[in-house]
Amino acid sequence: MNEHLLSVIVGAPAAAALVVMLLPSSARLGIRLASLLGAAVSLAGSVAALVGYDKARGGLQRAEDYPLVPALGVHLRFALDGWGGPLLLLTGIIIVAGVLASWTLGKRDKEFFVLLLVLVSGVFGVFVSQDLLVFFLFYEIAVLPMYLLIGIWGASHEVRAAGPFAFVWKRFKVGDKQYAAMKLTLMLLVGSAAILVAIFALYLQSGAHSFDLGDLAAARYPRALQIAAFPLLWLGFGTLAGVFPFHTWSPDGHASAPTAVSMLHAGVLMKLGAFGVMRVGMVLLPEGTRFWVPVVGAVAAINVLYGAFCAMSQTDLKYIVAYSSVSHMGVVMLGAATLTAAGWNGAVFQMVAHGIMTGLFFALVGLVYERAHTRAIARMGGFGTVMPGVAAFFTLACLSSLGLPGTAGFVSEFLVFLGAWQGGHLFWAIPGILGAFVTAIYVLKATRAIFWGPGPSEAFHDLADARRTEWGALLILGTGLVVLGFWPRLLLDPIDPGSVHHLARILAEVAR
Amino acid sequence: MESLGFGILAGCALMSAFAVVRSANLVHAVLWLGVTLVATAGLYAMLGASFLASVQVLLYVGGVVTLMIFGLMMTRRHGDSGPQIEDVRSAPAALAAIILFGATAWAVVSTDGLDAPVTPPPAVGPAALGRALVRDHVLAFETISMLLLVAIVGAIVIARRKDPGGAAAAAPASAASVAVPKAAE
Amino acid sequence: MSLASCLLLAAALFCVGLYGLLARRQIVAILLSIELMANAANLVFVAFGHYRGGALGQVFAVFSIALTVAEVAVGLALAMLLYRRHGDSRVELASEMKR
Amino acid sequence: MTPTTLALTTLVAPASAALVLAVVPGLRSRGWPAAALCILASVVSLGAALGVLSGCLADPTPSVLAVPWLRTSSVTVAEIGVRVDGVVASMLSVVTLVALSVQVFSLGYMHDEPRPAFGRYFAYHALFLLSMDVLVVAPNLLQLFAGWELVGVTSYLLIGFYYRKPSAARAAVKAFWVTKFADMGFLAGLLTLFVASGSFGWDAHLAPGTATVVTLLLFFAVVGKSAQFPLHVWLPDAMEGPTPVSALLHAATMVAAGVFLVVRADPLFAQAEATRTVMLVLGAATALFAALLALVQTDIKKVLAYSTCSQLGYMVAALGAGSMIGGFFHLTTHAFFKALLFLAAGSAIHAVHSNEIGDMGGLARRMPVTGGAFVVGALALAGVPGFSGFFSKDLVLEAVEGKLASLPWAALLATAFLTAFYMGRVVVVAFFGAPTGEKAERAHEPGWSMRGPLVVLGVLAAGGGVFAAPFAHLYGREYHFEMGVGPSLAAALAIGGFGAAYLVFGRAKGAPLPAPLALVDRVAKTSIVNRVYEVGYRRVALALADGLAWIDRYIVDGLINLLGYGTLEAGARARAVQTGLAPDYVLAAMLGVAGLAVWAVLR
Repeated sequence: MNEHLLSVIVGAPAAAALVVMLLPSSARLGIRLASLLGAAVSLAGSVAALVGYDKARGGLQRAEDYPLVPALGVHLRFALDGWGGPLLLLTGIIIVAGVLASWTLGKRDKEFFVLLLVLVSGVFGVFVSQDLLVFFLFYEIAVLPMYLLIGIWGASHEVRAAGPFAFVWKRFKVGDKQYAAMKLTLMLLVGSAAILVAIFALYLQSGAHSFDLGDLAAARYPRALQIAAFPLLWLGFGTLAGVFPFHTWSPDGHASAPTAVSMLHAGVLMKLGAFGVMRVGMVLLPEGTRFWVPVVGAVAAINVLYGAFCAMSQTDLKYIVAYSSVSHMGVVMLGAATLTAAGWNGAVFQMVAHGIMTGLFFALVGLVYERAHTRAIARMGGFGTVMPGVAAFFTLACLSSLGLPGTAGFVSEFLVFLGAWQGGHLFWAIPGILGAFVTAIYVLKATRAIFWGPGPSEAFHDLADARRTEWGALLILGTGLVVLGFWPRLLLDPIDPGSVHHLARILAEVAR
Repeated sequence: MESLGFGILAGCALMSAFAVVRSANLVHAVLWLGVTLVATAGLYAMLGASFLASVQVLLYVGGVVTLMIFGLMMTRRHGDSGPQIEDVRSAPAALAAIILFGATAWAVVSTDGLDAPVTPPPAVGPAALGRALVRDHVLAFETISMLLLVAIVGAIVIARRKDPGGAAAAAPASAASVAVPKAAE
Repeated sequence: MSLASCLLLAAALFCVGLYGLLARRQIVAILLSIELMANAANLVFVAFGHYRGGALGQVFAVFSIALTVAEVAVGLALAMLLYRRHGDSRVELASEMKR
Repeated sequence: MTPTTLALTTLVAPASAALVLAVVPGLRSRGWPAAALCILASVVSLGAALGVLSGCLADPTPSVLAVPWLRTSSVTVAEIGVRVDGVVASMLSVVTLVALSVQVFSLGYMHDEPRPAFGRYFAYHALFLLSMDVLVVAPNLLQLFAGWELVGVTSYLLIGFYYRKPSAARAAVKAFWVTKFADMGFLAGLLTLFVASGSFGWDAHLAPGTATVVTLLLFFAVVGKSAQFPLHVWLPDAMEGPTPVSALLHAATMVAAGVFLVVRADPLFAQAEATRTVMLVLGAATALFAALLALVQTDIKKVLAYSTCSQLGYMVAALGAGSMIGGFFHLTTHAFFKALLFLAAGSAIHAVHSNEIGDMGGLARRMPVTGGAFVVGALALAGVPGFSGFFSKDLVLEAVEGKLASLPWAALLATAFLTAFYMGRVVVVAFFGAPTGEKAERAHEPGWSMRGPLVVLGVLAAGGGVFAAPFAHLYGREYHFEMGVGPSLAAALAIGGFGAAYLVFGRAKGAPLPAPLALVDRVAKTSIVNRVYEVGYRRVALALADGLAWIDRYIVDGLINLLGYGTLEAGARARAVQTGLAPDYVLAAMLGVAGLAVWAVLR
């Protein structure tokens, strides 16, 4: 009957949040241990789910079904498909690393951990829920705590007023953490509004009187509706995935967010957007997908190159990583747009690979910021001598982001480009490959500016290398990158049947 | 004959209503209200509601109008008897009133079947009214009494003078003035 | 003396009262206008009671009168407060909420 | 032990060494244990490589041991594993031998580095050997690409070993960027190959057009990695790394990876005549161009760097002429004598503490082994008969002879003369004549750890020619040598070159350069090609980046802010409607009621 592994994975962080809420705020260690326990349980659950996934059978496994609003056909339905396992694992890794990275959090740590855990249980929910409304519910749970997390624990910085819209600075201070939190939340909510409209359109049109993704996928939608609804879903989820015109919340949001929050957000939440586009947008609306795919691909190609070039000119470390996330999410969307098995495998693998990479990057940036209290790479220099460990892991993260074989970054980019080549979409693949090269430029440019060169200036000569718990986060993420790079079939085997399963329907529609 | 009576009373009511609304001096306004109420009481009588007519006259005209006068006296600045009212929004107000009257009048006129029964049903005397009040609508009756009580107590609490050393005309009834901190301005 | 004429009269009275409510500035004048409008409503009750039979019309009228009295009482109390606070009883003075 | 398991051990040994050094930082920071572990791994790897070589000589049938690495829609897309055949056997032996000798040499050369740096150096070496072996034993082009990029990264790490020196940091990044830029071609070629043939193997038969496209793209990567003409700028700067690194990576193994790719994918290149012509022309041009530049370099390592460019041009030209054997044998002999030259130069630099040949003088007397080694290397490089260079260069010249109105042949002959000339110059200026300063005076022979490898490589450089026959046999081709008109011409040019160098530089120390050399010197100083890249990077890339970032922050983001600003303004104006006066609200309400009444009536 109902297996309970998935609800344990989704519930563990929420339960931990509850426990943390009950703890007195003076019990600092207790709070952290409870949060770590919650995160660890969900990580263990994810590993079990990934390992236990029967690749031969494929399809949806470990299904759970609890009726929520039977009248409307809304069921809390969890099930694990090919894609679910790896993405759960990614989320588990990032949340454990995130909790470890924010061990030395200063003010109001109780509320911080509660919000963090609620956010992550939302993310777990999205990856496994098979009911569209519950999917959307968890999607919102994952997005909303961001406002408080950035608004309260974030950091503000100065952005000079310039350009044709300089008068805006009169009304609000761009670069402020409240501004960043507000912008992030508002843009994502506008996106969610578009998604909700599309969800109801699908629900009503399908006549299946149920929100189950399977039923909705089985229903036939008129072509006009599909063509109209797809952009809503694409741009709605795409905003979170950093699709080109609506990506501007990402640099400010990540630059202002505290370490663990930007790790979670760039590492996992942006994947929610891409996952939404593929799982909901493309699977439910095949004809709409086929109609809009050239645009999706073109925008993705822009994303890759545009993000890479923007990252090259940033002087703030967090902005570099934020823009690189926009660029790498472009690769994910590029893979999705190819509509080939290789492309989709590459896209999902890139979600995991980039999640780990960005998690590692932001953890390191957090460490550097915590010690040097500055993010302007111009003032840094020669940190390699005082922080060899951080330098080593930073270089590893850089190499993975530029797609070095032997790291996870290469596998995903290679599969995506392979998919694009097979699909004959050279106009997207060429910017993609160029993007990878430009990534190499800005990534090593940053490494050289920060870690290489003569010894650190006198202000930074006393910086210490990573300490106990911080090593934990770096080690988990670093080994993840190398292991996935060396033997990608760990994740590719479950992802592959997932992609084939979802693609089959689209290709059948497209062929007709 | 009967319609003549109705005409007189209606005209008188309408005319005094206009006076209430338009008269510059508030005291005149209150008195004209009294006249309107009496005219309506007459109409009640013609419509067979004799008890109501008497209640109207006794209670409304006697009680409410006198109360109004008291209220007026209490809230007028000393000695200024000039035309206090300068109405400001008469144009849009009139427009709203006229439109509303037009719409309702048109509705009344256009719905036929208003006067279907030729022979008017038996009049409802005070006894019948009393029985109806006490038997069929006893719950409402009791609630209304409760409401009246609450209203009166509320009025007293609201209007009670807070500061003991207030204006000279401290009502003798409030001997036990509780030392309530002066209401923050 | 038909039902229609009664209704027309009531409508007229009601609209005059409405005009008074909207145009007048003194709070007492507004109370008067409200009295007028309530009275018009009673007239309609009684008229229908008379032409359609049944005691319900008059019962409603009684209750309505009671209500109006209560309302006047509270209204005057508020008027007293307004006068005591602002020294005059024009209704625009009570606009602290806006600031 | 079958050949494939032996080949696997050449991978596993350095891999485990690198892993242990990475995981156990204590081992690395103490220095010596790391060196020991790395050298042990190299010895095991060399032993296995020689085993593979002997196995291959016995029966040259190729054998593959591979496991599926990437699968899409449950079809194996790519495999990783080990392949053993003639090409792999010889290349593996060359790589492991040179690597071992360089590492042993480094024990002495890097002796006075701080302990953690010493450990880190050997960890990088283990990583490099692993990457190079992954590249060499690759059963398909995808794993070759993986090794290709990993070697690029280890080169970045090793060039930037002295990361405190800004020039080293710049050189490391420059090397990585240029090679990564060229690797885009490799990736594009791979993907086109896969789409055309369905696999990453090199023995697929392609349509002529596709074959040309794929091979041109692969050649583009070779131009980057083997520092051919337009993309050679990174190699001279790569001399910032420690000299043993220059010897191993930037002379013998890594830069040769490009040539190895062409040799490995020979079936593909055979189907594309156009690409071969391009290779011939570019190879010859690079050879000549680099030889000219080498003439005027004062830094001994820069001379050898340009010389490597030039010799790689030789190999590319040979492969362009269609002679796989010529190119590959020259690669092998070049690996030996160029590594020898670099190590000898390293030992000289270590003694004199300066790279400038001006500071060195008459070192042969004080440092006989180093001097002798350098001279042997120089003779081999110049192609003086009897030495290994002579035989391999002869193969190249023989292959190139008739092609394209023998213009490339003439260029390569001129290069042969120039090679002898600039090597003669270095030998005369640095190792003979009077010592120029007290530093040269005090120069003394280094310890055995540096002299040992010099001797080994010296023997190989001198007697390398003897391997020509078994080498050809490995690929099922016959090789016999007879002293025809070609070889004698080349020998004459080599000896003539040395003579001319002695005449010009022999006597007058510090004499002004003769007219043609002065001209070349002035041209070289302008380093136009470098400046083109510099401008390209600063003006184009960074400017575009700043422009796009500005647009993103102030236009795209500006529009979003405008939306926010607009809402706030609209909000401010809407607030004015709420006057706060009760009568206004009642009036509004009543107007609404009136409107409704009218609507009800009209409906």
